[in-house]
Amino acid sequence: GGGGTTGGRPASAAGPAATARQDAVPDRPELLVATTTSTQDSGLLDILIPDFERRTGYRVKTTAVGTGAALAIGAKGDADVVLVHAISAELAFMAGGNGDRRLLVMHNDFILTGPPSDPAKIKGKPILDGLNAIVATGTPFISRGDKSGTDILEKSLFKQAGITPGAPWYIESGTGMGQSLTVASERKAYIITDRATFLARRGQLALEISIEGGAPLLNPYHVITVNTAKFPRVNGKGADAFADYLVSERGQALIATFGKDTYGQPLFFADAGKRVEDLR
Amino acid sequence: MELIFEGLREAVARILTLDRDLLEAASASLVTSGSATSLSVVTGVPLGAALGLGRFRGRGLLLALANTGMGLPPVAVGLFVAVFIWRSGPAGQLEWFCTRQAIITAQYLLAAPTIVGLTAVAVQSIDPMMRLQLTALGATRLQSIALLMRESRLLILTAVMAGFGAVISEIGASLMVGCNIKGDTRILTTAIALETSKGEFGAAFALAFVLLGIIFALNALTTWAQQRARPQ
Amino acid sequence: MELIFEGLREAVARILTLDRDLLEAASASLVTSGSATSLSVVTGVPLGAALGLGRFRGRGLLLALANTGMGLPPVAVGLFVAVFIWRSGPAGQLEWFCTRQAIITAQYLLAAPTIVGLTAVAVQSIDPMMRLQLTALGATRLQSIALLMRESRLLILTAVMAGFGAVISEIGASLMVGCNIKGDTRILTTAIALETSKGEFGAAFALAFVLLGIIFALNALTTWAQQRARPQ
Amino acid sequence: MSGTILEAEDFAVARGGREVVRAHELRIREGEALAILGPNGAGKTSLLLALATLLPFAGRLRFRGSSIDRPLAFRRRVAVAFQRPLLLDRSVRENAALGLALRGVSRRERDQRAHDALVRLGVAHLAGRSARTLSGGEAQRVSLARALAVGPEILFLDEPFSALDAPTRETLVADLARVLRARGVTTVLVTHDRDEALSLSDRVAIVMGGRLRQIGDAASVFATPVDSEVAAFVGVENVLPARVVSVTEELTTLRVADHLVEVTADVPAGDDFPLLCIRPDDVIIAREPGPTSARNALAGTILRLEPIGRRVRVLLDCGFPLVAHVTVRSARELGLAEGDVVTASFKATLPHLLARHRAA
Amino acid sequence: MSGTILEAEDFAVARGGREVVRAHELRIREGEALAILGPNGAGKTSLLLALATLLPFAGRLRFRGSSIDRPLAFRRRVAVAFQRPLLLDRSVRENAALGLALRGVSRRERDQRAHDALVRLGVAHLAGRSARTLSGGEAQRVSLARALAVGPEILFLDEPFSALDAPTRETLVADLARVLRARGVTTVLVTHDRDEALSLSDRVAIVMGGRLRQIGDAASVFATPVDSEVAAFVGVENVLPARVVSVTEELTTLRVADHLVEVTADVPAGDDFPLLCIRPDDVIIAREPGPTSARNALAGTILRLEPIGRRVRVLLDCGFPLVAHVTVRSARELGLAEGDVVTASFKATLPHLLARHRAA
Ligand SMILES: Nc1ncnc2c1ncn2[C@@H]1O[C@H](COP(=O)(O)OP(=O)(O)OP(=O)(O)O)[C@@H](O)[C@H]1O
Ligand SMILES: Nc1ncnc2c1ncn2[C@@H]1O[C@H](COP(=O)(O)OP(=O)(O)OP(=O)(O)O)[C@@H](O)[C@H]1O
Ligand SMILES: [Mg+2]
Ligand SMILES: [Mg+2]
Repeated sequence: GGGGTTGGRPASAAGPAATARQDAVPDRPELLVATTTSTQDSGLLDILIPDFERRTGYRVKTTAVGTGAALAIGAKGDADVVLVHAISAELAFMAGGNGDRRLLVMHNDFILTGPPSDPAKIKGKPILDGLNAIVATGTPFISRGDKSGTDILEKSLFKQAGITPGAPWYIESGTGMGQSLTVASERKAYIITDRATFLARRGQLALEISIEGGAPLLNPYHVITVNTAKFPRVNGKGADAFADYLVSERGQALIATFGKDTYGQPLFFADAGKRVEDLR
Repeated sequence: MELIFEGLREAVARILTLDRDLLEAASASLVTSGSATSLSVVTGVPLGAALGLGRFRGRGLLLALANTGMGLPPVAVGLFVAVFIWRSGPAGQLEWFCTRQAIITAQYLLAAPTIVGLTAVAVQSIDPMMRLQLTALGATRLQSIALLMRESRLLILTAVMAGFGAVISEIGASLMVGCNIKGDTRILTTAIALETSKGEFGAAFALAFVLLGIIFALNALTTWAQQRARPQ
Repeated sequence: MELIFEGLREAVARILTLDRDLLEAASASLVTSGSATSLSVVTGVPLGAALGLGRFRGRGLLLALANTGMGLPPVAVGLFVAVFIWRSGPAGQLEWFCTRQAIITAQYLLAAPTIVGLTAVAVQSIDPMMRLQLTALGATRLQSIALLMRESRLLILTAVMAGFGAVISEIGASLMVGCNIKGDTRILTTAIALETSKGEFGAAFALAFVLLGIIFALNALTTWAQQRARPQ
Repeated sequence: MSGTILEAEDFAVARGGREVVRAHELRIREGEALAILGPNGAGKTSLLLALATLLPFAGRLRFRGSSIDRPLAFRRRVAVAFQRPLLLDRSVRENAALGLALRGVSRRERDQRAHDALVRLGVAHLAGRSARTLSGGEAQRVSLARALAVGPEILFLDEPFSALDAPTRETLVADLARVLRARGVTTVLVTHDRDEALSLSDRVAIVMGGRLRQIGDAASVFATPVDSEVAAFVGVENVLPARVVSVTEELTTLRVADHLVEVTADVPAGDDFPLLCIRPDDVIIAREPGPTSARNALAGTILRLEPIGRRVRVLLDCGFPLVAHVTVRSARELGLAEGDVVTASFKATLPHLLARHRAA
Repeated sequence: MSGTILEAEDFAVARGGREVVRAHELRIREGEALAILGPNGAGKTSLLLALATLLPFAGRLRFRGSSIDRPLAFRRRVAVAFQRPLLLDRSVRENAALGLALRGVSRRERDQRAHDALVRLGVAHLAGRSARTLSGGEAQRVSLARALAVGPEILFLDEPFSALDAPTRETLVADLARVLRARGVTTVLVTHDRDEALSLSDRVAIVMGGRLRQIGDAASVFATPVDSEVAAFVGVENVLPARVVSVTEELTTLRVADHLVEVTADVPAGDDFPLLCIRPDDVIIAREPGPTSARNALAGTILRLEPIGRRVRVLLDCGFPLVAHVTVRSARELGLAEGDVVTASFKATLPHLLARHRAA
């Protein structure tokens, strides 16, 4: 597990800076956040960022790209803080000395969805068995193929199942989650997706949840502040403030309630202070 | 900065090694944009000429619509086409979603207005008395249009290149209806976007350079033809 | 299909209620694309005219480059500009990443070649003897160019509209360098893309209709001006 | 010359929202050559183009007796050479063959006919050249060849020879006149050259200020213009106010200033104060009054001598201003100089009389 | 007439990669009017434009004694009216004022001067019109007005009056000649009209087949062309092979076919078989041989009578073909008819002699 580096410094979650309106404008108010499209597409950032800005006086610029691109931007010091979900890539990022603090913020979970007819008959099976059944029946499977968090997880699951994905059943769509879901729906294929995007798009899709739950399908989001020692121009204070806000009571409360009124269930689970190993 | 040089290096390397992904994407780009542009030329040039030369009611409106078409947002066109060809859509039974046909359709919608609009202006740039002279020579409406089209071929060629350039470099629509499927509907621009979102900026630049190379080669050809045709 | 009608309905509703997000995105679109187009006109029209009329070495190459520029892939331009204005880039200290300036820069790079290329062809479409007559009247090179530009204003206007249409409807570049920040760099196209990826197709269509409405209004105006200027 | 081939009635043409020319009635006879003359901007081109169904018009237009329902079919039986040679950016050969190509004539035949026409116009050696590189006169010839090549029933020509060099023009006019007449082609031509009108045409139509003012056989229009404006335009420089003194069977005697003048022309009905029109060409200048067949001999002082090309314009004061044209040779032989007193004479048969108050 | 204002030496102009005109030496004198005549495609326009520094040329060109280093400055002291009126898509007023606007003349002054020029050309009433809607002649006048308005030192005119109606042309030519002379403006004009060349110009240059063939004062070029081609071009229709019989101080006697002819012209050095050139205008036709001052009187049969405008071309057989031009009036008075035998006479002073083998 990657818990070892999680929560390097104690979060000042309850500290006054994060909870009360800050009147003093920070000396470097511009803060660059690189994150994944899922946080933006879900609408979560539209809730969190304005609140953060109001409370701290920072002005946040979010660039929502693939996890791969977000980490690549961070690894050049072009972002102050990243919010991503791909543990192995995150660990490589940290190992490269690019990150400073890495905090678990929240999680949602991945699900395996497929046509309602369930052609591979995998409903309710454990995930690895399900994947094997898909391969065995030759049912189409859509992969994003874009090094996103979802893509990275999917690839590692195939690896664990001992499968080398390939044509003709394995189709790389090369697009974002939403678009890939549409492709799967249109192509009557299986696909691994994060629950939030699936819930958001469910109305337009001929897809149902085939497999859910279980540790391998958890989708934890970490916030990583970029290493100011390596990249002196990085806004370290701002990055800390953003990370601290996300794990603060206020931030966590917003995360925990986001989506409830729209979908009847929250899209994310607030996990500040927890360790990845502890998630269920 | 070094990303750009790395991209150039990688572009050269991938071209020299005849990189399969690159070739696939490049050929897909040429096939789709080439088809879309050809269709647009076949339908758009005559229509544009008719719009430019005609005197019928509603001509101004149609011209404004064509000009507006030059600014059609690719994402919107993509969405529009997608809605049609999704299974739930009116053309669902075609099963065109995520196919090259879908890309060609969307790109056609993007290229045609450009070609119509520019062709209309091109034929209008010919001396109006010349039109009268052609009528006097016994030309039918169609013959006149054909002759004037040939007469403004330099401008029309530019119109066609503009249309082709617009679609071979667009991404919004192709991504939305073509789905960027590797080895099939993955064209150069969607491949660039993918590499970019992967954070593989060097690879993205490599693809971009190949795309620009293709467009430049075609343009050098047509510019040469244009300038040769120019009277001294 | 009904998505489209829903989009139309929503577009009307949001316009009538002066929806704040819509207004912000529309004004951001107009500001950025308007600025980029204006800059392109100021620099590109004279350059295009010079390219079209000049006789210097390398002119053919420059023309081919300008024409190629009409096919610049927005994603590639976006990436290119991003590499420059990222902190690690040569223009990092400008801190332009995720700002409107960045969008304007990228859109400028997209619009300018279109305007240069079409202007070059536009001025070339004037009778070469007319150029000689202007020289004979004592026109300097610059005066000649200015007069011929005015003479081919119909075509140049179309060139400008084509450039504007291309940038106000592009997304790849603006998204990459502008970051789609709500209330600031969220322009109509990036908003459409966002709504689309959210699955809010109705909202996406609504935005698309507003965008098309803006482009159409501008085009109707210029088409009207064009056709008014056309001799009978 | 048989019937009417083209017939316009209550014919009016508007351009740019303004009526630019009107003709109450205009009948073009089969096989004739009709020259249209008039000042710049009079509406000649507009009239010509409208007759060729190339401009919208009000009124009736009939071709061989029936109205033109299918303009395309009509246009394919006629040909028009415009005032400016409007050539396509192609080879001269292709331009010359264009009318035939549009009519679906086979390539072989049209190449042959285009070639023949180019030969006739003396530009066959340019056949392979791009039309964009022609000189002004060369382009005009190609435009004419293009019109001739289609073998039209009516040929509409708008100042067809304006850019041609003088020798070509002279031979071409004669040559064309012969060919067109032989083939029975009806020709309507706009020209500014009175000589051309005289040599090429059977009849002349005068258009002035947007009206068809006069039409008739060439000699008579030049000799007897219907009003003073037309008179001035066709070169009758002497339009003199006169008073009728006596009218006999044979001769009319008029007083012009202090002189009595005898003419054979009819007096316009009931007008005792007509205008006496004398062409400068018809005035003979002599040193001595001497014996001449001319009835009217007036003494006059030379006020001005103006060379106009190979002729000299002599302005005399005979109590009234009188203009005479003499050849340079005569002027030289007579040793004319300003201030000289000479005798100006003209035959009684040559002048004609205009009603002074004729509606314009 | 003082010195040379513009001087070209070893001057050659190429277009489309081909030399189209060449002049060994051409001096244009200050204040003169030089007419350039020549067949279509001869290179007149090319020569004119190159002299105005508008086409690239090989050779030397000097303006007021020094070579033209800054063409722009030169062009601002001259003006050119092209063969086709090239007007901008603007109002007539703006077009007429364009040259002045380009020279930075204040709006008030240029409006005034443009107006004056338009008035002179008789198109002031069109000032507000769009130039695109003008008739052919109107456009040509505006183009001329635009050239006049700048007050040039040299005025280059390329067939400036080709589209003008006859009366305007006559008055305008006289008017322009007066104004240009009064202001000392040097004029170089291309024209196809011999009369125009004679009335407007001091000297005439003949360009044929891409060469400047002859230059000299108008009367002498028309009277004594340097070779048979020029002779034919300037209308010397009779170029007859002759043999020198005897040469005295006063007279040269030649044999032409079976006739002896006496002329005062000099025999080209050492050429016993010169060409005898007689202008058709110089041949007088009479019914009877009768007494005349003309030395040479030949009997001939009328082969053909061709009306050319107001003159008649008489083709005679006098043992050799001889062409005479007579006025329509003379032809009528003499009652000429084909087949008649008449006497053709010409003075010994009028013909001139050409070397037969002069290099073309
Ligand atoms: N742009 C060009 N390219 C090639 N050849 C040309 C070009 N312009 C003119 N010529 C050729 O050069 C020769 C001279 O042309 P120019 O216009 O000087 O003749 P011109 O004497 O003015 O004749 P015209 O009386 O018909 O106006 C002609 O043979 C013509 O065809
Ligand atoms: N397109 C047009 N729009 C408006 N007015 C026009 C147009 N074309 C010609 N006119 C005007 O109509 C009148 C007649 O023009 P037209 O060309 O018939 O004259 P024209 O007799 O042929 O003269 P020219 O001898 O100069 O060729 C002129 O006053 C002219 O200015
Ligand atoms: Mg006319
Ligand atoms: Mg010429």
